[in-house]
Amino acid sequence: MSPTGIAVAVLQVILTIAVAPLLVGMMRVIRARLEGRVGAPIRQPWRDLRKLLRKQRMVSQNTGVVFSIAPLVLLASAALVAGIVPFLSTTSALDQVGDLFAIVYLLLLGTVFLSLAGLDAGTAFGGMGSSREMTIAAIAEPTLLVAIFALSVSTGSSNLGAIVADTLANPSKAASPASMLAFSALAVVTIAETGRIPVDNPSTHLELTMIHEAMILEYSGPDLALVELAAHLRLVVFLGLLANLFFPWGIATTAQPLHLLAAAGAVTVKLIVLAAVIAAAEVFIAKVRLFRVPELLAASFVLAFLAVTVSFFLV
Amino acid sequence: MSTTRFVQLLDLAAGLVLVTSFAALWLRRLVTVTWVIALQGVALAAVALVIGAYEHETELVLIALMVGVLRGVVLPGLILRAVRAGDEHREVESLINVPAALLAASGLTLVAYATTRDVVALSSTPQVRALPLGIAVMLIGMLLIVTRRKAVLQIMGVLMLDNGIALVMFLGTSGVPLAVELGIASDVLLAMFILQVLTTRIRTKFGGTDLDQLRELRD
Amino acid sequence: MLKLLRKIVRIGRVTETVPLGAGPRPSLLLGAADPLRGSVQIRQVDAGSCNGCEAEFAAAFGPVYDVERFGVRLVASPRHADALVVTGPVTRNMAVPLLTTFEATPGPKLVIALGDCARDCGVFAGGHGVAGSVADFLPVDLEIPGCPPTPDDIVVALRRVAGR
Amino acid sequence: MVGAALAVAAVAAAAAMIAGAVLPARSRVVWVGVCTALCATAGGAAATAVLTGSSTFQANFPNLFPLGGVRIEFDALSAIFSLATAIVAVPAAIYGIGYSAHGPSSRTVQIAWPLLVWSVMMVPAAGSVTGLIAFWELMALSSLVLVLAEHHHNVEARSAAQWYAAMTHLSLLAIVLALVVLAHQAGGDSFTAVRAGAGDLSPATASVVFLLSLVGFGAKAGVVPLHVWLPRAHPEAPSHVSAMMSGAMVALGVYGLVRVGWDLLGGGPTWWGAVVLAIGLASAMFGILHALLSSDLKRLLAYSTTENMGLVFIGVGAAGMFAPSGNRSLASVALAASMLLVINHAAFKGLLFLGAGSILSATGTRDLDRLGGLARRMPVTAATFAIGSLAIAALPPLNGFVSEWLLLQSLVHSLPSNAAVVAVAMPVAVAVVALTGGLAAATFVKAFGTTFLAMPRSVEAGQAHESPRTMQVGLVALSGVCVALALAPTALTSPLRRVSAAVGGLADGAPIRTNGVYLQLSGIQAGLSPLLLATGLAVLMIAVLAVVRRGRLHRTVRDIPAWGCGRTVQTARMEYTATSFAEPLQRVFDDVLHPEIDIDVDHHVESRHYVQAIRYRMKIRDGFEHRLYLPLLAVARRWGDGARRIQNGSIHRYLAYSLITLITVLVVSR
Repeated sequence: MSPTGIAVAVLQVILTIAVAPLLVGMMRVIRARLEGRVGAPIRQPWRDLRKLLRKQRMVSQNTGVVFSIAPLVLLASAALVAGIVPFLSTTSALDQVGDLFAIVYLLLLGTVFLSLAGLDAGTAFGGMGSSREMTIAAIAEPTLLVAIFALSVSTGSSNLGAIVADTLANPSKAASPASMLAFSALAVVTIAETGRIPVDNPSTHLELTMIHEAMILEYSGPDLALVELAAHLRLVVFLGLLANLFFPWGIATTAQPLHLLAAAGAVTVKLIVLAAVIAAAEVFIAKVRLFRVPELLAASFVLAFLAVTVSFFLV
Repeated sequence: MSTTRFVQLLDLAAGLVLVTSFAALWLRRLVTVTWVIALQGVALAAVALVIGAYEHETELVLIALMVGVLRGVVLPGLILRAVRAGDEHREVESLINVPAALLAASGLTLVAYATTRDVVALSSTPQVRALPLGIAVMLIGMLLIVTRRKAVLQIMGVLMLDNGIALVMFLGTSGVPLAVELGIASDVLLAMFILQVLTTRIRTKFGGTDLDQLRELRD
Repeated sequence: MLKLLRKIVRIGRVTETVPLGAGPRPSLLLGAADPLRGSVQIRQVDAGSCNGCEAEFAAAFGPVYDVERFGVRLVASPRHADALVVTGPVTRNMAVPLLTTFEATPGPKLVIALGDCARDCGVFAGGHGVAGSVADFLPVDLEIPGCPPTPDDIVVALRRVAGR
Repeated sequence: MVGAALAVAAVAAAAAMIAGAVLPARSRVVWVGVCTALCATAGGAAATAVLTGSSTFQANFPNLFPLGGVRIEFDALSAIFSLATAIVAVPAAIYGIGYSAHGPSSRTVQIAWPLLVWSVMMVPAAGSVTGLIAFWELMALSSLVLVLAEHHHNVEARSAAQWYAAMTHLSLLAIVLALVVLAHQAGGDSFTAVRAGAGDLSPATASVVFLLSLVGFGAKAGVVPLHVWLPRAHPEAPSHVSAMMSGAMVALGVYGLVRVGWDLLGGGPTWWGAVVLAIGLASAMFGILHALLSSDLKRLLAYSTTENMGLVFIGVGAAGMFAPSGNRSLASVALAASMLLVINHAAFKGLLFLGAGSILSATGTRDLDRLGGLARRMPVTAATFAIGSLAIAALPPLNGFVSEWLLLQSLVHSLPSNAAVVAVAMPVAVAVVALTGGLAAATFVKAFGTTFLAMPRSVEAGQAHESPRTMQVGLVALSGVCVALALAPTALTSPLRRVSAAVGGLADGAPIRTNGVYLQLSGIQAGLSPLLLATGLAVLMIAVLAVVRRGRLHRTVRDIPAWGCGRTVQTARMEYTATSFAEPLQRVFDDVLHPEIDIDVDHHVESRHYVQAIRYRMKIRDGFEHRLYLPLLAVARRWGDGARRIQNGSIHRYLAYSLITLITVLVVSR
């Protein structure tokens, strides 16, 4: 755990937190443009967050400690993951602290706390959101872990640094069927876990169709800011994982400032491309019924499963 | 074509054949399923094309083109007509639900891999190593036939089964003539099936395939 | 899907390019250190409206008027909101829920009365189920006259709130 | 040292039993609790000594029974299970003081409780067939008595005890058969002799012995399909007994299986491991699905025990599959994962059962749909139950995650392998472990959320009070163990190495390496540092709090009604219940579970368009019980009815039977 490694990790956390709202703002702009609108400027989510931080905090009766600490845990877990995932450099100090499994379970920790917070106020919609969120989280879990399985079979390690380094060393791996299957599986899970269409609609106002929004109906002011920032951050973390696990080019293998700068540029470009694809695709598809979501996730599970089979038998 | 490139392209095309068969289980709209089946035919043709190009077999390239036309365009086209001639229920009706079917199919894939291990171990050319994919596609085709209610879907299952057999033949044998004979024969058989379904559907809808009445249809 | 794509390409942007009202305006509502500058989240409350105002209000958020470009957004819970847009005369059944909604909104907060009915009960004044205008129940910060107000009016008013 | 500690344990257990027999009710409970805790502490000390030292403790009592003696052999494998027992028994005994004061304080219960603790502690220590069977039976009988503790006012307890008695004796029968065959072949009763003689067994005999022990020990571990007693018996026992049974006693099933299968028999072909793995997969899925849908808190925990034992079996089975194909370092990782899970499970399941006991004694109900809002009324119980829930859901940075991580690592790195069955089984195993993990998270969000958060759903829950000090001590101690195991699993590396060295047929070498902070696995390039993860989370939370400083600009508004979309009053009836929380997942797994759902709609008297009330009832039958056991029982009953005809009370007929018997004996022994 070298000082430069820690510096890289801290840098990653700060940069991803700074970039996350902008990326969401960009996705909203793309969506608006495709719908024929102008849309709010890209920095709008930051403005929203700044305003929320200056607003009053409300804590309703019947709620307890869980309601208060859930936003902290949610944001802290997402930020810790942002420090572990090699966004800028493979030399992050946190690489040996946790591997892909640790990342999956850390993100699940955030989900669990938010779900508990949804139950804490005792409102019907909060409970509904929690129940649905846990349903989706539970059935997305096999896909995630089996996809990780596929990735780690060919590398022989589930550590992110090792996987990224391995793909850098053998560029042809990125085009192998196993890698592509695992990518599609993880892409579906990303959409489910970050609450995008077709699983959840982040801009819905109808409580009955909500998943994520229903859990946070009770949060206001700074708490809401934390929850929203965490949601943005989780999106970036998932997209960043997708980007750097499968297309790691441009990532720094040292901790030199110049290399880090170049890596920051590369990862930004990759994030923008992925986010743009998702935002554009959302215009074309409708949200599926909640009870069709398991079908979607079953399909992604099958993709991950095939990735394991193929990675073992074909290569 | 270098060997690594060949392996990659072959795996890619053969993998696509398998993935499309999963997609056919997953999707619900009959028309989309038909498109997927067509895609599978094209992928199958690509497999033959890649092998033909790598081994410099002009015959195989020709067969690939034929397969592409037949399975990618003609047969799906016929099926599409049969689908459009059907009633309004254009959603897939299945005996088991979609996640269960998908899980069953992944189980079948594992079975395919496990059972062909010895064959694969015998000779480890890239073609033979991709052989289990063909078996898996055959099995999934069977699954489709078993679990689906509609005749059209069962036809698609037969087509998928046939695609699997063809894939196994392309990968497992270098004897081209056998592949041609079997392939063409089964295609003709399939076309007959589809026409049968088509006529039955028209009959149930319009009370018969009487030519006079059919002419009314055109007007 | 192709059809939709073609439509997107053909139609392009439909938002009115000429800014409605004249230029950006300073926020008139919460002074210079306005915490809501540039970002206003709105919870809409129908206190008994005929839905005319709702239709116009929805149009303000549609592609043509697109008030969202000024940082105004609709939200699902008053806990997330900065401003309540109340439409219609306050009916007896909606009086308590309206007050509950106001109490559930974290400060600093604004109340916007949308339409003539919200201002002075409009044509429903003195009606059997009508309990009063919005101002009878809540401190109204901004009124948008009209029956119903046009989307133009709504956009101009919301820009004043957002200060952009 | 080890001998002295074991002797202290025995003396303390005896003292506890005497105290239970002679003292008056009030002081009885206290002294039994203290002596039992002492007994468990001494056992734990012995286990720690063996796990940190390198010696195996042995002792002989040749003339203890008329026909044979008892031999004590305390090696690392024994010690890890005794340690698990101590981890749950010490806090449970202290907890029992407060719990029994107003509950099960009768003489029988107070005698049986120390006996149970001592026998569970000593089963792994037995070094001979006779000893194992003797302690096993002591354990079975004392736990049976304890299950019946509350049978006066609880009809369920009687039926539970019947199931338990039947299953436990079936289990004993299979175990005795297996061990007797072994001892007969070896010509000796001690494990040393059996181990030496096992080499001469034919593969077929070895497999039969293995399968018999799998049935016998599997029934104790509560794995599918032998689990039926578990969700009945564990909820009915007093809670500290449930903690002991779920946390420590069921794990002895795993102990027995590993001891017989991979130590005494010295391991076997790959399919042994595959069978254990398959049973583990089925149990994990089955257990967690039923736990998820259960709305009885203790039943939920009992089903989750089946799930966790399933996970332990997955680890053991995977190890059993890796070892024959030569991948012994991976096998030791898998075994280490299982053993760590046994320890962790003792800690968090013990904690959760004790928590459930506090809830039960505070509210009188364990129906999740009638609980709620307990967090502000029982803060200590809530905090400790939260730690237990997070741990059992395998969430970092708590201890459950470490064992889950080890298990996943051992499964994931099995490929590429040259055994087809490994290649096929491992992706399935990873998927099942993952799904189990996700569902466990959902289950314990439900359990914690509906019990402790929001508003009470019944009057009893609204009037609950925090439990007495002694019970709180038990809860806090166990949650402390959970946290310690979470932050410093590295302390267990050398004990786990000794365990894997002790199981000759399965593993060798050091499964886990450590430098005090990081965990690293042998032969696998993977690292984890639970301590640094926890530190990272804590630092980031503090950083966020420092940057944001909630309530800086405006005072936080508290005690306002929750936002309920404008409705005027909020009552507990509007809350999501445990049943409704699990409903989406119940729908997803409809085809597996086949729930029976009744919906009764009462219409208004005046118009049928108005609904007066809707009742929703959902019942999930245990598929194995329904399809396997009930038909079997029906057959058995028919045989019983037939047999009754033979016995009709007529003395003449009995005399005739005697005559026939005599003639038969004469003819046969001619």
